Amino acid sequence: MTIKSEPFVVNVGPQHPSTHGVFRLRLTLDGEKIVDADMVMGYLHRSMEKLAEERTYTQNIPFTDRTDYLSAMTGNLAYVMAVEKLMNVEVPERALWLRTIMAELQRIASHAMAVGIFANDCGAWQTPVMHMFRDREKILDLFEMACGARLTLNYMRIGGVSKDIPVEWMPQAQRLLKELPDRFAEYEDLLLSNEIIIARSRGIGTLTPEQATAYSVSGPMLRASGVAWDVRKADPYGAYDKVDFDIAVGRNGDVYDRFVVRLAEMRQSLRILQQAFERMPAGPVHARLGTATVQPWGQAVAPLAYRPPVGEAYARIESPRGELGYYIVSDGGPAPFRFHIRSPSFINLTPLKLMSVGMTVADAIVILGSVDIVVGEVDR
Amino acid sequence: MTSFFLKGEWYDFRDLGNPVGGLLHDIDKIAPHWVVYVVASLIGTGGIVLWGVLSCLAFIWIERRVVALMQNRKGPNRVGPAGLLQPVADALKLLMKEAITPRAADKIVFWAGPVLIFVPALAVFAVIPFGPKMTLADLNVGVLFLIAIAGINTPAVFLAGWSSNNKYALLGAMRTIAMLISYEIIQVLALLGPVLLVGSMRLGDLVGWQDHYNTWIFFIQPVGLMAYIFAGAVETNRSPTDIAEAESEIVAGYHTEYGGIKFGFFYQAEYLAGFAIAAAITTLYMGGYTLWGAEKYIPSWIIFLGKLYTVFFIYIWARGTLPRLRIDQLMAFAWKFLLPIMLVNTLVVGGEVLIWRENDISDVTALTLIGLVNFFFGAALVIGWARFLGHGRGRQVGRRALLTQEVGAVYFGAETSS
Amino acid sequence: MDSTGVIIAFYVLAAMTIGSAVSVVVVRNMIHAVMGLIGTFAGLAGLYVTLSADFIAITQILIYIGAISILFLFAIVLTPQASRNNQESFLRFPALVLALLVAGVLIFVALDNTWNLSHAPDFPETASTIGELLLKTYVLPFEIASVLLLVAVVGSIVLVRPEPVEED
Amino acid sequence: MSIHLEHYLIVGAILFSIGLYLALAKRNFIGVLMGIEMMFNAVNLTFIAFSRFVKSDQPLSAHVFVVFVITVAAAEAATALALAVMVYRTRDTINVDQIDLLKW
Repeated sequence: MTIKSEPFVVNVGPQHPSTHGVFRLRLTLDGEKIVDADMVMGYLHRSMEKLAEERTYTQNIPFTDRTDYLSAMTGNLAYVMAVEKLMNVEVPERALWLRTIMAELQRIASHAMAVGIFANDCGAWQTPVMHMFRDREKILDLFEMACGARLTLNYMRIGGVSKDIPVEWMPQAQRLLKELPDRFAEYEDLLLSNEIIIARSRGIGTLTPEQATAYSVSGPMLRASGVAWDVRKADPYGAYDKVDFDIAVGRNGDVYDRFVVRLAEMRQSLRILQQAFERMPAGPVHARLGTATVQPWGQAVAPLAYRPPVGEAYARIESPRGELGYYIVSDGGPAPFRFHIRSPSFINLTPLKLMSVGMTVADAIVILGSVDIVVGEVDR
Repeated sequence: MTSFFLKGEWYDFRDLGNPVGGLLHDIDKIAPHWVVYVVASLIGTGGIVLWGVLSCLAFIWIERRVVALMQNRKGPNRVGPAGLLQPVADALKLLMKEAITPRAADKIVFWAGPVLIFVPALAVFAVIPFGPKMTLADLNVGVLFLIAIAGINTPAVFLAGWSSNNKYALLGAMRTIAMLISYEIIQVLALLGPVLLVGSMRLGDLVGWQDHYNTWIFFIQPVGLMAYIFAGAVETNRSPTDIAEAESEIVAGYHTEYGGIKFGFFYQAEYLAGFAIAAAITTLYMGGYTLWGAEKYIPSWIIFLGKLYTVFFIYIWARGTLPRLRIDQLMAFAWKFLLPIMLVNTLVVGGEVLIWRENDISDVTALTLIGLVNFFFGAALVIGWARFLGHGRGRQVGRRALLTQEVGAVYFGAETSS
Repeated sequence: MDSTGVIIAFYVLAAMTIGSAVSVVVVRNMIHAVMGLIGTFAGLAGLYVTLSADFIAITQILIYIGAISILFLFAIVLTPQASRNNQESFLRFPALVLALLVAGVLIFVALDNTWNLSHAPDFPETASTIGELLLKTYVLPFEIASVLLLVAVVGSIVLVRPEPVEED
Repeated sequence: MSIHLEHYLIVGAILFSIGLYLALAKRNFIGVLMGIEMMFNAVNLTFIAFSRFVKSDQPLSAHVFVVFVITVAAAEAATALALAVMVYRTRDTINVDQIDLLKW
């Protein structure tokens, strides 16, 4: 005998404090238990992939800032790598190292945000997220010094980076690098063995390796499920083949493991940064391509229209959210013929129903927080 | 108290009951007797309302500033010196906003909600002794009154949540009721300890007992105090149990649809309920307005308010620190953990009081022994019962991620020792 | 019982009690009916206070307003829409006649009888005496009542519990 | 003017008959239960009034009795409302005049 009652459907979003953007989750509830979860996406769809077919290759770089706006560096990087692959460009050594440094700084900033917001979803009223913001702000300061922007960076260029870092950059970055390990130790002390966070997140939203690979999940979510997969190791780009770092892997694939993996990856990023700061060579930061000119003050003025040869290219990197890939088809014209983004947020979100059915409403919010979506990237 | 040099004259402001008493005495000479009653109740009620509103305004500012300090922020600092006028600005904003009633809401109940929730929040203070003569109504069932009045919250919250015709509000109301009903039992059992010790439910007697034996029930009933603090957090919807209005889950719980001054009522009622819990803890567990003789020199109401605000600060601190529990975990904590412990605690206190009364033991020895026994037995009980339920030490340690260089390897379900 | 305050309080509280009780009869919405019921309970608690039965008054608030009205609200919400109206059945007129008759008889008895009145003052305090009576004179009914409560708790849980899912 | 026993008895009588009407006339099972609770309360009021006004060697016995009545009323309400929910699940209605399986 079951309770005869109409299904209780709760809309989490599109306007909701915990959806991190305009994302809608329709939960069908039986009491507090979720019997069905339905994801409704597209509220932030800006048709970027189609717009990009109307812009030149250089003009498309700012678009990539605005897909994953919490990690603009990696968006830039994946796109310019795809175009470079298409054009067969040799990127100077220093530019590769700079890209690696920026990507790792971005990873720390993004993971700090993810961990803080996750604790916020667990109900820690703003405190962890504010403490994480402290570190993120310092990283954004570094970005501002390097390229003048804090959020939509537009730093990478086809063939290198937009300009070399100023001389004051390195000392400040070194200082930050000295501070961060203590901060991370503090976060680990406060959050890792916090009874309530453990109670809220262990055994919640478990994904087995089979399920995770079947859903094509990537990034910290896949690693939390126990699969040691990282594009930086599996298909090295930038200077990742020259640095030494470990892949952080979880054991149970639950929400807690995702959180633990993110904290561990922040430490690994510090390791990479340390090595990169020591070993970064001097030299140009932009390849000489066609009509591109490098101004005396070091800024590369790219030509307005590259015309890559006919062909297609797919470049992938490990963004903070997972495997971010750009697939570009060129017909020889100044704009891409087809422009597609494999966005990790979107693909990591797909097993949400699998994870949240049978859990409670509070768990669904925590699970959604642990996926660490950026709606700009989900909807593009 | 009155044995000191002022002897309770009307200008003795160590107890605000003195000037009021003097005033009433003068009125009694010139006016019929019932006028005295009316004036006395007006002064008492007006004083409590005034104090409540001012304290709320002050604590809105203090809470925002303190939590901001905990979060590396500055907090409100624009309106007035150091942002002191920010609560006033907030209150004005709430007053001037349109009081929207959703079209699908049940109009009458929707309007009744804020009123129903505000009345008990204020009524609790009627029995609280702010000073020796500063009790509006020193009922002989004061402790029961505290619990009963808090119980009125339950239907009020339900009606507010149901009448909004909003799913978040209904979820929040259901959660609140489940929580309130479960923790009412814990509250009753926690307050039973002091009542058993003192042998009276009059709050004035409880304070007098603690003054007489120069001890706080705090030291004699540590387990009861802990349970009561937690149950108080549940009742006032404060972290870590702000499940009813978990803003990251169900937006604002049962008052999601309320705006403007109606929301202001909920907001203020929440603060007042917090003060009420703090006042109850102060009176029952922390000696009320007495401070080991210092009340002769310091006004007793200042001592009382100092203790009250200190206790309330614990809740603010918790809000800036702790994440939120899940509703089923909270329920399990009440029924599986706190309830058995509190039952055993009540039994132990009853036995101790019986032995103390029946035998010829000096008070100091008896109270010291009772305190020690309760402390160690309570600690053993809490730890033992937690172990029994599988939450002992070592079960909940943090894990770190495994580190590997091997791409593609699967470590699912790997050993947790690292 | 002669002071003006008690007289005013009695009439206000009696009006509140009876008025809320009438509203339970007439309103169409069950939730409003429960609000009326809460009003009745609150008015009765006030009447108990005028009768110097403070313990009973507080118990009334605690049990009736804090618990039983919640049970009613829950029962209403758990039985959706279908039967949420508060209509009378075809027995309306016989019931009305009977109720009026009963009221008439009771009021007649109350007024006609000469009660053996005492002129004792208000009870100074009731809780401790009630406690002593409960645990000395009426200890057996007290124990039976606790068993009854236990049975009620178990019974309600058994009744409303969802059937365990059968294993295949 | 003063308040006497009769005043309370009249209030109790009116309340009792309103409860009786509710219990007899309401179609809704929950409404019937409300009537029963109201009758309990009317009886309680009468008890308390007698204990206050009528001569007796232990007037507070009435209070004890009222405590028992409240206990029983709480138990009764819990069980009966559980029954109401149960009846709703099986029969899809809680109208007392439709629950007539035993009627021949």
